[in-house]
Amino acid sequence: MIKYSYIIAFLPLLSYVLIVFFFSKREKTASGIAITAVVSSFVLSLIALFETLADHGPHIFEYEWIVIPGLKLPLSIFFDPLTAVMLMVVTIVSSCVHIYSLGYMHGDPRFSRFYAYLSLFTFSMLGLVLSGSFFVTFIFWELVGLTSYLLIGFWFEKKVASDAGKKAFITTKIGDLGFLAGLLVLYWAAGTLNYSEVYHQIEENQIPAIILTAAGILIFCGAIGKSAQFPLHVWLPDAMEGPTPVSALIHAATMVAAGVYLTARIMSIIVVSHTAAMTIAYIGAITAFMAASIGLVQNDIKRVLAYSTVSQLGYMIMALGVSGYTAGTFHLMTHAFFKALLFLGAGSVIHAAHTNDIQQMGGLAKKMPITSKTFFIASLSIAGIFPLSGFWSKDEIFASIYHEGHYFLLALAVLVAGMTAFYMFRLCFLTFTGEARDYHVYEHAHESPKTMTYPLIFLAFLSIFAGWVGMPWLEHGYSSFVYFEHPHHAAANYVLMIVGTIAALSGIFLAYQMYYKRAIDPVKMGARFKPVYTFIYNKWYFDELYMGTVIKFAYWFMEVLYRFDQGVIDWFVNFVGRFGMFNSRVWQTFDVYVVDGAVNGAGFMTRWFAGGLRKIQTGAVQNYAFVIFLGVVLLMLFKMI
Amino acid sequence: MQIELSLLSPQLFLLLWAILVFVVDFFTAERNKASLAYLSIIGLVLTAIISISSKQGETFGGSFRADTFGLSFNIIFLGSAILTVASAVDYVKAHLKHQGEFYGLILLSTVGMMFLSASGDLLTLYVSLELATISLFVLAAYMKSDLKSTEAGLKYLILGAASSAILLYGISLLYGISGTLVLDAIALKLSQMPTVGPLFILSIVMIIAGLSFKLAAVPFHMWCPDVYEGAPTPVTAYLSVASKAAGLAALIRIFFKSLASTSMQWVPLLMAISAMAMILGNVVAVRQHNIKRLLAYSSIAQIGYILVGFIAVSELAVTSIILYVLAYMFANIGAFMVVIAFYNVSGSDDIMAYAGLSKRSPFLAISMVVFLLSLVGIPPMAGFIGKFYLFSAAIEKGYYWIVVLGVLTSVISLYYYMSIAYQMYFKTGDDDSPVRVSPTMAVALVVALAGTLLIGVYTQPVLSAISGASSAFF
Amino acid sequence: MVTLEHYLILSALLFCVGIFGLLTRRNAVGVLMSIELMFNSANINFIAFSKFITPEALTGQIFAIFVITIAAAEATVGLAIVVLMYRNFNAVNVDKINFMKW
Amino acid sequence: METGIFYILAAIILTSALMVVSLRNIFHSALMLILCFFAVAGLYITLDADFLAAVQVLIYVGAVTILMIFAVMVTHQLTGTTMRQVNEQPIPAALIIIVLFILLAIAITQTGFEVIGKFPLMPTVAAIGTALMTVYVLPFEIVSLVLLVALIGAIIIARRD
Repeated sequence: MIKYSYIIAFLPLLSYVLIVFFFSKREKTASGIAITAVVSSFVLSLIALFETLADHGPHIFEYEWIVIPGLKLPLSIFFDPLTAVMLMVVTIVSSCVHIYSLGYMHGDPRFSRFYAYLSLFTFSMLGLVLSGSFFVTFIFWELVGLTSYLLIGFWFEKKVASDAGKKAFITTKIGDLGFLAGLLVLYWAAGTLNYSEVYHQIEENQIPAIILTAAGILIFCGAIGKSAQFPLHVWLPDAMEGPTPVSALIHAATMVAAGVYLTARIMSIIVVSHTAAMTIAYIGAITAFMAASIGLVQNDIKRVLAYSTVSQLGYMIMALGVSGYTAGTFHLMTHAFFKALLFLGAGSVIHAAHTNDIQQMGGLAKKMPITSKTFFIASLSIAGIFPLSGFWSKDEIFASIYHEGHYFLLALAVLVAGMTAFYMFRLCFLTFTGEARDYHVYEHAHESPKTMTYPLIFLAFLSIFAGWVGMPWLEHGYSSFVYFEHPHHAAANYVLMIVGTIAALSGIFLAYQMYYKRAIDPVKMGARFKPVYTFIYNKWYFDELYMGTVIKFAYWFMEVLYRFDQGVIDWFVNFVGRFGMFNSRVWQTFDVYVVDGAVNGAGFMTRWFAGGLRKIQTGAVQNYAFVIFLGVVLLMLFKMI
Repeated sequence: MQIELSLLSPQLFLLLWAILVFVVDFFTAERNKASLAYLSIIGLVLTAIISISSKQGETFGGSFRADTFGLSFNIIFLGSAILTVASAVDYVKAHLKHQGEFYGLILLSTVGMMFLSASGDLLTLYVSLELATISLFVLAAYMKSDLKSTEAGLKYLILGAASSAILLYGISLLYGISGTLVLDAIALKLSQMPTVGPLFILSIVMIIAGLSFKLAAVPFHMWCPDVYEGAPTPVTAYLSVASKAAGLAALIRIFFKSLASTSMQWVPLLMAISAMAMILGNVVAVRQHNIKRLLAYSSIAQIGYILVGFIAVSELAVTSIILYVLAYMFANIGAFMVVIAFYNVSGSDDIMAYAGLSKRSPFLAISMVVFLLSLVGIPPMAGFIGKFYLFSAAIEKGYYWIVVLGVLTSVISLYYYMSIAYQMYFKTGDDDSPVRVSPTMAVALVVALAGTLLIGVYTQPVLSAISGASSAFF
Repeated sequence: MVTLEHYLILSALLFCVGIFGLLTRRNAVGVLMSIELMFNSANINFIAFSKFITPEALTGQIFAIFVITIAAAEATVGLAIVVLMYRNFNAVNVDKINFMKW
Repeated sequence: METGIFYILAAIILTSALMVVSLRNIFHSALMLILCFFAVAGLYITLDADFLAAVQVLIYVGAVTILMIFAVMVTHQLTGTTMRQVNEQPIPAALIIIVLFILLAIAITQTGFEVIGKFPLMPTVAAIGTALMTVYVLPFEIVSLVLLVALIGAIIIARRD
């Protein structure tokens, strides 16, 4: 199967072509074709996975594409365990989303076109994963960007949706420029863009380290854009305007993961160049923390998930930056399943409640038993609760950071884990439990149809068990399958496991107290619960302090003075809340004024400049002739002097 | 002197066919004039077949060379003429008088270009360039009752004649320095000279200036937006591709053949022009409201990219330029075909008028997007492969700054190209009656789409076909 | 003794005068006349080089014949366009024809 | 003697050319253009190009300038001498041509041409005729096409319909 693995990618393409040219008017046939294609791809991927288990490879196949003197660009397939895993992730999530969309997109006027786009997207993503050279990867990378633009802007009647599509396209394009520049540097140095040949040359030390650093960081720019890393993360929350299945497919499991995948593919550069490695690790860390802190205070169900995704992607990038090849890709896999589940669950909720605002929900668990249960499972998994998937992959990340001795990053990672647990359960409690806050919404809510709930159940199953392949006690587990250079089989580190679990449980507990029991309410802040929570909060407090930067310390100090008479609990709860608010406001300000400002500013400068240059075109033919002769004279002077 | 006329068979055939068109025109009733377009297309297709199958060699003492390089460009000229004529049928019927002469002149202009790409000395080159250009002067002013068309014709003629004079002056100086007009002999003479004098530099500046006018490269581009806007749109389409390709063929013939040994002198000049073209073309395009003007500035920028290929005076350079021009031909004429099809129905070239085109004609809208993406250079369209080749030619010689500039300005181009897509897809217009596309136009559009996608996806056959082109120089 | 340089300098001067006319003359016919001056200066070059550099081959003289022919052809089309412009705009001054700009 | 003739012709050429570009009356400009072309023809004779001199007179004086004068006549009522004949850019134009001339002059004087002292062929008519029918037959044919195109184009554009 591996030899014919291109079939896996071409099936969805075939489906796209068939739908666009023959079945655009017949919705049932169109969706049937698309689902058949992607499920077949899944089955074939499964076969390929088993073959890879027997022989890790890498298997390389080349097909002649462009050959002229001085330039050879074959179409090649590079099939190693990571490819096999990525194929599984993409085809599974894509299959679920295809089926789920039957219910979610039911009645949409462009139903067939939606399936056509889904197929095209799946094709591009599979091509990206299969490709054996940076060059072909780049082509599919752009194709992925293009199709995601079509999908995000699918409801283009909504101005926000079409704007979001554009924003996604343009922001990621900025990163792609770096990617392209990196490819050119690499090509110039190595004379090839094939993975296997590039890796070989790096191993043989044929490329100077400084060039590798430059190439590595430039290529990583592509990942920054596509995986929504700081400072190019701004597009992802906006991209939530697209249909929710699209969010699940693109912004949870596949496209955003492409950046992580690409970073994994340049692992040979990361291990050689310390600078590149640290750049990657710290960008991941900053992203993880920043996004998690913003996630604490959002009220739009999809935006919480979006920031959560950004944060988790930061996690993976951070792991890769500290050479945690196994850890990063493992988390990529488990995250794909539970995050897809969360998005699809959120879609189910939105489908029922017709609102995205969690403050208007509440008590939906009674109305939507399957959705709420699966959502809780996914939340437990992302929070990293034993023994769900997320626990194992998160632990693997902690272990690899610890192994490399980056204790600061480790602490940050643990903190983010706690924050993750907190905001996820805040979301769960506000949505599914307690009193219905808006009876109108509550009355109309209902469980979604089976086409939507079955994928949820399937993904819930994976959210629980998929991570078990990576248990540290397994002899032939994930770490002996997907590894870089040689299997890195760390013994189970129980301390880290416990720390991670405590962080997660603390987050959940805090959320439980604040949003389920309503024990801590900023309005009715009483002294009743003071003794119980002081201890927990103090632990948090040390974590925060350990993390703190000068700004945070100053803020804390001001807060201490201001809240001196209001008691420790009151102070601390406010601190956490305020800190979260402040932090997210800082980041949002940064987004609005700096990142957006830079984008808009560049546009404005161009337009202004264009306005000036345009005036040269006076319309008078003799002015034109004058410019011609001025050009001649200037060129002469330029060469003569 | 042995004269082997069979080598000229494509040119002679097309010439005879053009005269046939003029003659048939006499006997055709006014309402049947559209058949002349089909007659012309048949002639062009036959010429293409003859070109491909005729043998190679040189005759007229080296003044005429039938080689792969010339053949490649002939295919580009013929291809753009075919697409132009096919897209022009309805437009010409509705807006122009003297339809037969219109097609005849396009054929004669193509003949001129085909002689140009085959020329082996400066005299033949200059004369055939004028044959191509003078036909275009007439075509630009063809919509006689239209003020814009007249203005376009006037501006094109004055600046074209002035540039022709500059080119001529440069050629005369080069002739004085080398004592010959034959390209091979100039190369030989120059390689024997120990140093090149200041007069030589002035002469190459003037030759570059004269040919850059054809290319519409900055600062010799000033005619371009006005003429593109004013000329009948099929003529604009033809101008934007065939005429530029002709200028490129002449530039490559002269610089890669005769002046190759002095590339130190002229590469910086071309790079300066290329950089200016990329910046000015892309930046000013941002503020355009007329789609023909926008495409004019975009074509200026495209020439900037193509000139990047001149850095490396190598096989890769020739191949990459031809490949890019081929990709550019499909995409740019394709874009103009959409403009023509839309104008036939709406009578407007305003970008705002494109609002909601995706609903009025999904086919036109998606075609436009494909062509524009190819112009930006987004895979898997042909433009990406072309740009990649051009830039790798520059990388080969270590000119990184120009590649960086090229990539950055491509981003600007994304902005204005996508603003068209934005109008078509995300805006709704006042009018939502469907836009009908005539069958001829539809076929031509499909051909352009197929070319854009096929070259991008499966480049190897094209590359192997044109890979012989560089053998004329290296 | 009249050398090659004499002719070349004369031709350069004539070329520059032609450019001046092209850049400043408002009347379209005047602009075309200036362009003819530029063609003539190139021709002087060709013929001077023909005499001094390639006295036996006559290359420059032949080229000059072609230039004269082409100049005539360009003038013909140019004057036709001037007539058209006169009819459409009722003007012969080129700086009045600036409806397309920016 | 030879030098004297050259300077006289040069003076006529330049003076008349300057008048072509500067006279207020376009009709007078056309007449000066004729004078200039005649002087250029004279210059061709000093360069041993007798056939070219004849062609110059026949085509330029006999055809091109007559066409120009014809065009001036057609557009007559707008060419009153009271109108300003120079646009707003004479000063920049003058600067440009001065710089261009200086560059050309420096380059010309610094370049050592490989002047061959042989006496050129005279008369040239037969030699040019042979050359046009043999070596240069291809451009000759092409240029006849140029004339065809110009003819068709001029008729289409200039005719009233």
